[in-house]
Amino acid sequence: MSLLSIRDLCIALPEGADRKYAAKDVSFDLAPGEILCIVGESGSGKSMSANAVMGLLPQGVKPVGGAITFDGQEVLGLSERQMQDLRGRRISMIFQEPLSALNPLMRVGAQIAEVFEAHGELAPQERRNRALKLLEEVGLPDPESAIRAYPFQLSGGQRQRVMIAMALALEPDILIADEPTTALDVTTQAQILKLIENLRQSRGMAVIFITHDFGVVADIADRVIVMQTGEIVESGTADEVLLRPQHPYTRALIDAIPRLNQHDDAEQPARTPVLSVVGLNKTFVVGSGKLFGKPRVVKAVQKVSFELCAGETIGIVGESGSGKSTVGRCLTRLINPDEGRVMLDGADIAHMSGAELREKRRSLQMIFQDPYSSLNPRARVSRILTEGLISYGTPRSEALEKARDLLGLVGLDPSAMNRFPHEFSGGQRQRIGIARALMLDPSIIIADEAVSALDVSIQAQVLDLLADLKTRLNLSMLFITHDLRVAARICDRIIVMQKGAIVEMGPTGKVLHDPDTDYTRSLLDAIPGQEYERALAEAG
Amino acid sequence: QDGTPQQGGTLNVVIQPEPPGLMVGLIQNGPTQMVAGDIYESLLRYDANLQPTGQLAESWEISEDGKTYTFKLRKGVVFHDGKPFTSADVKFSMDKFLRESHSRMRTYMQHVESIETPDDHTVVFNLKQPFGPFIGIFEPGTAPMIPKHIYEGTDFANNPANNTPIGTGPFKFDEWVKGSYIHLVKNPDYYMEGKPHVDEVYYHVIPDAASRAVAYETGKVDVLPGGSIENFDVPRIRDMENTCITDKGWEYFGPLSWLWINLNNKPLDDVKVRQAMMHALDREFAKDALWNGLGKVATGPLSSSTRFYSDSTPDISYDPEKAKKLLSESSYNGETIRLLGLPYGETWQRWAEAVKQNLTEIGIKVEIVPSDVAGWNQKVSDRDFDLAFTYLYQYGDPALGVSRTYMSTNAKVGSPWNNVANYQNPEVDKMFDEAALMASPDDRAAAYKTIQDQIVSDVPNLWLLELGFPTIYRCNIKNPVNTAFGVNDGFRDVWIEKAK
Amino acid sequence: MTRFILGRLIKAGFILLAILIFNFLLIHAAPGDPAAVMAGEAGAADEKFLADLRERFGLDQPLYIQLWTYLQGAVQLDLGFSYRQQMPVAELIADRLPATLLLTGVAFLLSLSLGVLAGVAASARQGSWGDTIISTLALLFYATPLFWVALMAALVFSVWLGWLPGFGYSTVGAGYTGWAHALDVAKHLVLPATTLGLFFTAIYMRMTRASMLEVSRLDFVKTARAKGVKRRVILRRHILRNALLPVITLAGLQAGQIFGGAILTETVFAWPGIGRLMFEAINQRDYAVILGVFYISGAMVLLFNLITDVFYVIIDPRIRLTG
Amino acid sequence: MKDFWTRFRFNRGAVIGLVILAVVIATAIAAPFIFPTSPWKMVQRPFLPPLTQNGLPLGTDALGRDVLAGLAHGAYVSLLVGLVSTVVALAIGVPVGALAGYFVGRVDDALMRFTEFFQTIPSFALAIVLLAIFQPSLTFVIIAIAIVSWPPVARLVRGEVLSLRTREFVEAATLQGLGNAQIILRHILPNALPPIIVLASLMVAQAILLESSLSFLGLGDPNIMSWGYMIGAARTVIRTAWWLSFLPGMAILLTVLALNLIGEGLNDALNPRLTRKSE
Ligand SMILES: Nc1ncnc2c1ncn2[C@@H]1O[C@H](COP(=O)(O)OP(=O)(O)OP(=O)(O)O)[C@@H](O)[C@H]1O
Ligand SMILES: Nc1ncnc2c1ncn2[C@@H]1O[C@H](COP(=O)(O)OP(=O)(O)OP(=O)(O)O)[C@@H](O)[C@H]1O
Ligand SMILES: [Mg+2]
Ligand SMILES: [Mg+2]
Repeated sequence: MSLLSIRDLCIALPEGADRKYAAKDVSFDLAPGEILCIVGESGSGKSMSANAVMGLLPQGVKPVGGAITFDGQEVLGLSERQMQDLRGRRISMIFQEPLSALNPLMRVGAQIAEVFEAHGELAPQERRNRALKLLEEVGLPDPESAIRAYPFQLSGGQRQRVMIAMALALEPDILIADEPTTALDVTTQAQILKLIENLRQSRGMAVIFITHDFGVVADIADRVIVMQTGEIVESGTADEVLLRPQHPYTRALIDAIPRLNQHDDAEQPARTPVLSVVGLNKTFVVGSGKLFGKPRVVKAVQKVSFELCAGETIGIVGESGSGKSTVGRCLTRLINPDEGRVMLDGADIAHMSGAELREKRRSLQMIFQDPYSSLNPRARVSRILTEGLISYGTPRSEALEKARDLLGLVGLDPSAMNRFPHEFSGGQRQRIGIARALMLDPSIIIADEAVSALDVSIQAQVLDLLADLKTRLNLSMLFITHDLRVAARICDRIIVMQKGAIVEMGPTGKVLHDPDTDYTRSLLDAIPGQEYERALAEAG
Repeated sequence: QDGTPQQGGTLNVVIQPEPPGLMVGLIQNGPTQMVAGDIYESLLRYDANLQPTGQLAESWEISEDGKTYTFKLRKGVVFHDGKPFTSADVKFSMDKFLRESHSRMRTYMQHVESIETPDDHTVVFNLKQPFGPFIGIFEPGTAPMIPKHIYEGTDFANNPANNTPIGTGPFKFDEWVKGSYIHLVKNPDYYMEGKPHVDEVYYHVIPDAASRAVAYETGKVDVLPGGSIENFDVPRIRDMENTCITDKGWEYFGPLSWLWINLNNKPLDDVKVRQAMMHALDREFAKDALWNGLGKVATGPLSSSTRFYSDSTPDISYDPEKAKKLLSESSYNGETIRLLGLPYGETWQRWAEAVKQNLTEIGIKVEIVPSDVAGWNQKVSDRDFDLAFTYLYQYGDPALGVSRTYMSTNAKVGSPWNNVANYQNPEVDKMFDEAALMASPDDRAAAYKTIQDQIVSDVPNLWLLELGFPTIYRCNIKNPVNTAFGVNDGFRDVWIEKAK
Repeated sequence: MTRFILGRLIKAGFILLAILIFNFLLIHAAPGDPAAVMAGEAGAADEKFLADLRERFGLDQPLYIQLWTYLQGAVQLDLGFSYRQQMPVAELIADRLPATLLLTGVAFLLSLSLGVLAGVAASARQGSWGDTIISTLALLFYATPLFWVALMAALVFSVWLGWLPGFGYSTVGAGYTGWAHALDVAKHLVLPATTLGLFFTAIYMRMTRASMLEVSRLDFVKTARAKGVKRRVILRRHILRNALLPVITLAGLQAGQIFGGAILTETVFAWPGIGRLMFEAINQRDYAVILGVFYISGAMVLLFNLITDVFYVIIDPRIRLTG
Repeated sequence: MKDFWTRFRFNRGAVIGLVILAVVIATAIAAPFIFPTSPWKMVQRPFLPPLTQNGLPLGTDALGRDVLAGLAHGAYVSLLVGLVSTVVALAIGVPVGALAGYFVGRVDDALMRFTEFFQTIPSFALAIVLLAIFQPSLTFVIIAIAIVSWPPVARLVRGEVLSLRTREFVEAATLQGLGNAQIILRHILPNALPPIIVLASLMVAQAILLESSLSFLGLGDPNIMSWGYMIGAARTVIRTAWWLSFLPGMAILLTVLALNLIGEGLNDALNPRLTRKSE
C-alpha cells in the first residue's frame, strides 16, 4: 500500500503567470521507505506540487482538481487544524530558499525546538538538547554557539542545514525536501544524504527529493519523476530513467549534465590581473544573547590573498561556512573587511567610500546566494533589472530593451518583466538575479552559488552565456560554488577554502585531479554520482 | 429664618479655579476670597442693601465731619492659634500689612491720616478728609484682620505661615491637597455661641465646568458658587430635585460687563461710531441665550445694586435701525475692528461671536482675537485691541469700583483695570474727585447722577450686562447666602437640615 | 551596547540643556507674565503691586540673567520656585507625579495590551465579522474627540448608572487607608484611564493589524506552518514578533509622554496630575513650573527614546546602532 | 499606474472611502454657494432640535445658528487642517526619519536629537504655547499642529528604515549603483509604507481633533467655522443638545473613515502579494 498517493493533481496559477497551471494532472505514489526524486525544468511546478501536499500553497495559487491521499486520508479537504497535526510530525518539508524560510528574529535553536513544542514532545529543557544534537547531526560546526545565532548570521549552507534539522526533528513518515543541498559543499551534502538514508532505514521514512543534481539522484533515488512545464513527462525506477531515458526532454537533460573532466586544460595566456586581494581578514563578533555571556567570535575570512585576471574565472569551493560568501561581500564592500586591501584597477576599494566607490562598483557585480531575499518584494522585475542602468544615465527604453534581452538569455519569458519576485519559482528568481548582475556590463562578476537552483539544461545555457561573455567582453568571474562539476566546467583556476582560509589554489585540472591537500581530496571523494558518471561514460 | 439651626454635617463646595494661596492679605482673587472668607474676618459685614452690621467690631461711630471712625472691638476673640485678637492687630493689618501688599487698600488708605488704639478694644481711624465709601471697606476680602504676632517684622510674601492661614473666622484651615481639595474644620473656640453649625467644609477643585455639573449631579458637592458651571447647564441643574438657586450675594461686587473701546484708535474716537455700536448690540438676546435670563441689561456705568445708581440715564437700548443710521453718519468706512474675547469659558466665547454678528449686521467688519488669560491681560494692558470684553466689580460704591474706569488720571498703559479706554473728560474727572469726598450721601447721589448721564452720552465703553452669577445649592442647606458677599462671606451661618 | 547607552545619556544631558534654553525663550515669548496674571485674578492692581510682584519673581531682571539663574539651578536639579503656588517646583511636581504616573501608566499598559491584542485578533481573521467590528470600534475611538468620550463616559457610568465616580483621585474625606484606599483610587481611575487609553488602544490596534497582515504573508510563516505550529503560536511568536517594530516605536512615543500627563483627561476628570498642573501653569505663565514640567517630561522622552532604541536592537538583531 | 487603479477599484471599501471623501470635498467647495449667508448668522431661536423646522433640517446651535450651514462651511477648514498639517508633518517626518534610519551613526544622531528637541515638550502643551505666542490664525493652527505631529512620523519611519536597510535587496540595489536617495525612495520607503499609511490616516483624524481641542481651549481661530470648533462649542451643551456635538462628530468620523478606507485600499493596492486573486 502506498503511503502517499497523488492523482491527477491540478494547481491553478493566478492571472498573469507563466501559464494557467503550475502543475497539471500530476499523479504518483510513494511507498514507505521509498526515495522519490523529482527532477525537471526550473519552473516546472515541482515546488508547487510539493507545497500542495503540505497544504501550503501561496495565496492565489490553488489546487483545482485531483486528489492527494496520505495514509488513507484525503489531504486536500482537511481543515487547518487537522493539517497542523500532520505537518511536522507525519510529513515535513524543507523549503527551497532557507533565508526567507527562517524567522529572521528568532534564534535558530528556538526555531528547531519549536517543532517539538508544537507537537507537545519532550520537556522544554530537553528540546534544546535535542536541537543541539540535531545541529550536530547535520554537521554544523560549533553547534553550541550556532544554536544561539540568528539566521542572518549564518552562511547559506548553515541555514539550509538548520532547515534540514527542523524537518528531521520528529522523524516524519514523509520528508519533502525541495532542493535541500543547493548550498552545501559535497562533503556536507554526503553527510546529510547519509543521515536521510539512516532515517529511512531505521524508521521507514519516505522521501520526496526535489533536486537538479543528477549525481545525487543517481546516488539515492529509488524512483525518479521528470517534470516539464507542469506535467510529468517521464517516471520510473532510477536506473530506467537515468540510464535509459525515453522522453526527449529527459534525454536532453541528461546530456546537459556537466562532467568532472570537462574543462579544457589549455595553457592560459599570460593575463593582467584586474583584481588583487591582499591579506583580507574579517571576523564577526556577535553577542551571545546573554547579558554577560561570551560573545560568539567567527573568523570568517583569514588572510585571504589572490589575484583575478582579466577574462579569468576563479572558482571558490570549500566547506559550507568557510567564508566564501563573506569574501564576496568584502570585495563588493557590502561589508567592510577588518584588514586587507582590494585593489581594483590600481585603487584600493576596501578603503573607499561615496561617489568614488559607487563608480568603481559599477564594474563589480554580485549574484547573491539567496535570490529571493535579494529581490525587493515590492518592485517588479522590470524595475529591478533596469534601475541600475537608468541611474547611471541610460535611457529607460534602452534599459528595458536590454533587460528583455537578458531575460531571454537566461531562459525567462519577457512577460516576467511585469511580475513581482514572489510570483516566481526558485530557479526563476535566481535567473533574475543573474540577469540583474549582467545588466551593468560589469568587468568582474562575483557569482555566489549562481546556478545552484537551475536544472542542468538551463544551467548549461547560463554557463554558456557566461563563458561567451567571458571571451567576448573579457569578463572576469569569481565563481563560488559547491558543485565541483560546474566548477570544472567553467573555472580556470580553483581556490579551496576551509575555515576562512585558502587551503589550496591552482589551475582547475590540477586541483581537481591532483590535489595537494587532504581536504581537497576528501571533497573530491564526496562528489555524488561518480559511479553514475562512469556508467554514463560507458554508455556513450 | 428657616427654622432652628441643626448642628453638624459636612459642606462640599466647588471652587474654581484653584486659588494660588489662601492668605487673603496677599492675594485677592475670587477663589482665595471665598475660602479666606471662612478663615479671616474683618470688622464689619454688609447686608444685601450694603448696610453694615457688626462682626469683629461690636459697634462703630462716624464723626459728624466724616473724618473720624471709631470701632469698639468684640471681646474674647482669639485667633486660631489661641492668641487674642486686639486693636493692635487691627492697626498692624490696616496700617502696615495691607498698606504694603493690598493694592486696593493702598489707595483707600491714602485717605487715612492715622490709626489710634487707645485700648485693646478700641480703634480710631483719622481721615485726612471725609471719604464717603470708607465705611464700606471693612469686609474680609478688602480688610482682613491679620495676626500681628505672626507677621510683624517678617517678609510678608515669604512667611511660611502663608501656607497655614490663621485668622479669627469660624473655620480653621486643616489641609490642602493641591489639585484636589481644601479642607477646613469648625473652629471650636469661635466667639459666637453655637456657630458655626457645620463641622467641616471641603472645597473641591474640579477644573472642568462640565465635570463640576456632574459633581453636583452625583451628590459629590452640594454648593455651586456663582460661575462654577457653564450657563448653558444652569437650567438643567436648577430643575433638579431638592435644588435651590439664588442670584443674591453679589450686591457688593455688582459685576458689570462691558466692551472696552480703544479710544486711541480710529474710527472708534468718533462718538457716532460708538453710539452706533451701542445700539447694535442685542443685549436682551445675550442675556436670554447666554445667561439664562439671569442678570440685567446694563443701563450705564453703574450696576443697579451699587450705591447711587441712576435709572434715568440716556437710552442705549437695542435698535439696529438707529445704529445703521448713526453709522452712516459716522466716519466709519470699512475698517476691520479687532474684538478681544474674554478667555473665561464658553459663554464668553459665544458672546464674542454674538457681538461680532450684531456688529456685522449693521455693517461693521469684526475680527475676533482669541487669547488665553495672560494674553488677554497683556493685550488689554498694552491697549492692543479695538474692542475688548471685560467685567469688573464695583465694590458697592462708585468711588471704589467705578471711578477707576473713567478717570483720566487712571488712563495709564500697563494695567488692565484702570481707564483702559483712555477716556478723557476733565469734567467727569472733577466730579468723580468731588463726589468721593462729599460727606453727605444725598450730595453724592446728585453728583453721581450727573456723572452717569455724562458718561452714557459719551459712550466710552459698550455696557453689556449686570452679570447674574447664580449660586446653586441643595435646598436642605440653609443660609448659604445671606450677605452682600454671598458665599465669599464664609459659612458662619450655614446649617444643614438632616433628612427626616 | 553599554558604550552606546552611556554616550546617549551624556548627549541627553546636553540636549536637555539646549531644550531648556529653547523652552525658556519660548515661554517668555508668549505674551503676559505671571505678575500680570496674578494681579489680573485679583481683579485690580496698581503699578506698585505689579512692580512688587515682578521684583519678587525676579522678572525685573534682564532675560539673559533670568535664564542664567535658571540654568544654574537646573543643572543642579533645582527646578526653582513657583510663586504662584508658593512651593518649590520640585516638590510640586513630586506631589502630582504619582497621580499622573498612575493614570498614564495604567492607560499605557491598558492600551498597549488591549490594542495589540485586538490588532492580532483582527488580523487573524482578516475580512471577517470580528475584524470588521474591531476595526470599526477602533475607528470610532480615535475619530471621536477625547473630551466627548470622557464626558459621555462620566455621564453614563457616573450620573446614570452611578457605578463609578466621575472625577477626582479618591473620595474626599472618606479617610480610607490601606486596601480600601487602593480600591477607592482604583475606582476613580477606571474612567480616566479608559478614556485616555481608548485613543491609544485604537492606534495600537490599527498599527498591529496592518503590520501583522504584512508579515503574515512572508515565507517563514509558511515554514512555521509546515512545522505544525499552532495558529495561535504562529500569530504570537512569528508574526507578531516581526510586526512589532512600529508598535514599539509608538509605545516608546506614548511612554515618553507618560510624565507629560494628559492635559484634557486630567482636566475633565479633575485628576490632580502633571498635565493639569502644566496647563494651568501655562495659562498662569508660572514659568518655573512650566519649565520644570518640560524638563522632567523632556528627560523622560529622551529616556524612553533610548529605551526604544535598545528595544529595536533586542527585537530585531539585524539593527545596529552606533552613537 | 493603470494596473494600480484596477487593483484599487476592486477594493470596495476603498471606493466607498473615495466617494465619501469626494462628497466632503465637494461640500467644502460648494458651501459658499449652497449657503451664501454666513454660518455665523443667528437665524432662529437657539437649540432648535433637528427636523423640527423647515429650512433648518439639522436645527440650530446655542446662538441660533444654522447647524447644516456650519457643517458645510466647516468641511473646508477641517479638511484643510487635517490634510495640510498631515502632509506637512509627513513632509518633515518622513525625510528626517528616513535619513536618520538609513545613514545611522552621526546623521542619525544629529537628526534624532533634533527630533527629540521637538518631541520633549508634550505636544499639546507645545501647541498651546505656540498659539499663545502667535495669533491663532488658521495658518498658525495648521503650522502648530504640523510641528507637533512630525516627530512621531520621524521616529516611526526611522525604526522601519533601521530594520530595512540591512536587507539583502537593499545591498543588491547598492551594488546596482543606485544613489542613496534612490535606494531610500524606491526600495526602503515602499517597504515601510504600511505603518506610514496607518499613521498618516490616524494623523488626519488627530489633526482635526487637535484643532477642536484647541478651539475648545479658546486657541482656535474663532473667525472660521470648523467642525472642531462646532464640537468644542457644543461640548458644554452636550447634555441638553446632544446633536450639536454629535453631528460634527459624525462628519469627522465619516471623513476619517473615508481616509482610512482609502489608506487601506492604497496599502492593499500597493502590496503586490495581496493582488491578483485567482478568481
Ligand atoms: N552577519 C554575520 N554575523 C555573524 N556571523 C556571520 C555573519 N555572516 C556570516 N557569518 C559567519 O561567517 C562564517 C562564514 O560565512 P559565509 O557566509 O561566508 O560562508 P560560506 O562559505 O558562504 O558558506 P555557504 O557555502 O554555506 O554559503 C559562517 O560561520 C557564518 O556563520
Ligand atoms: N505566487 C505565484 N504567482 C504566480 N506564479 C507563480 C507563483 N508561484 C509560482 N509561480 C509559477 O509557477 C510555476 C511553478 O513554480 P514552482 O515553484 O513549482 O517551480 P519549480 O519547479 O519549483 O522550479 P525551480 O526549480 O526553479 O524551483 C513557475 O512558472 C512560477 O513562475
Ligand atoms: Mg522550486
Ligand atoms: Mg555562502
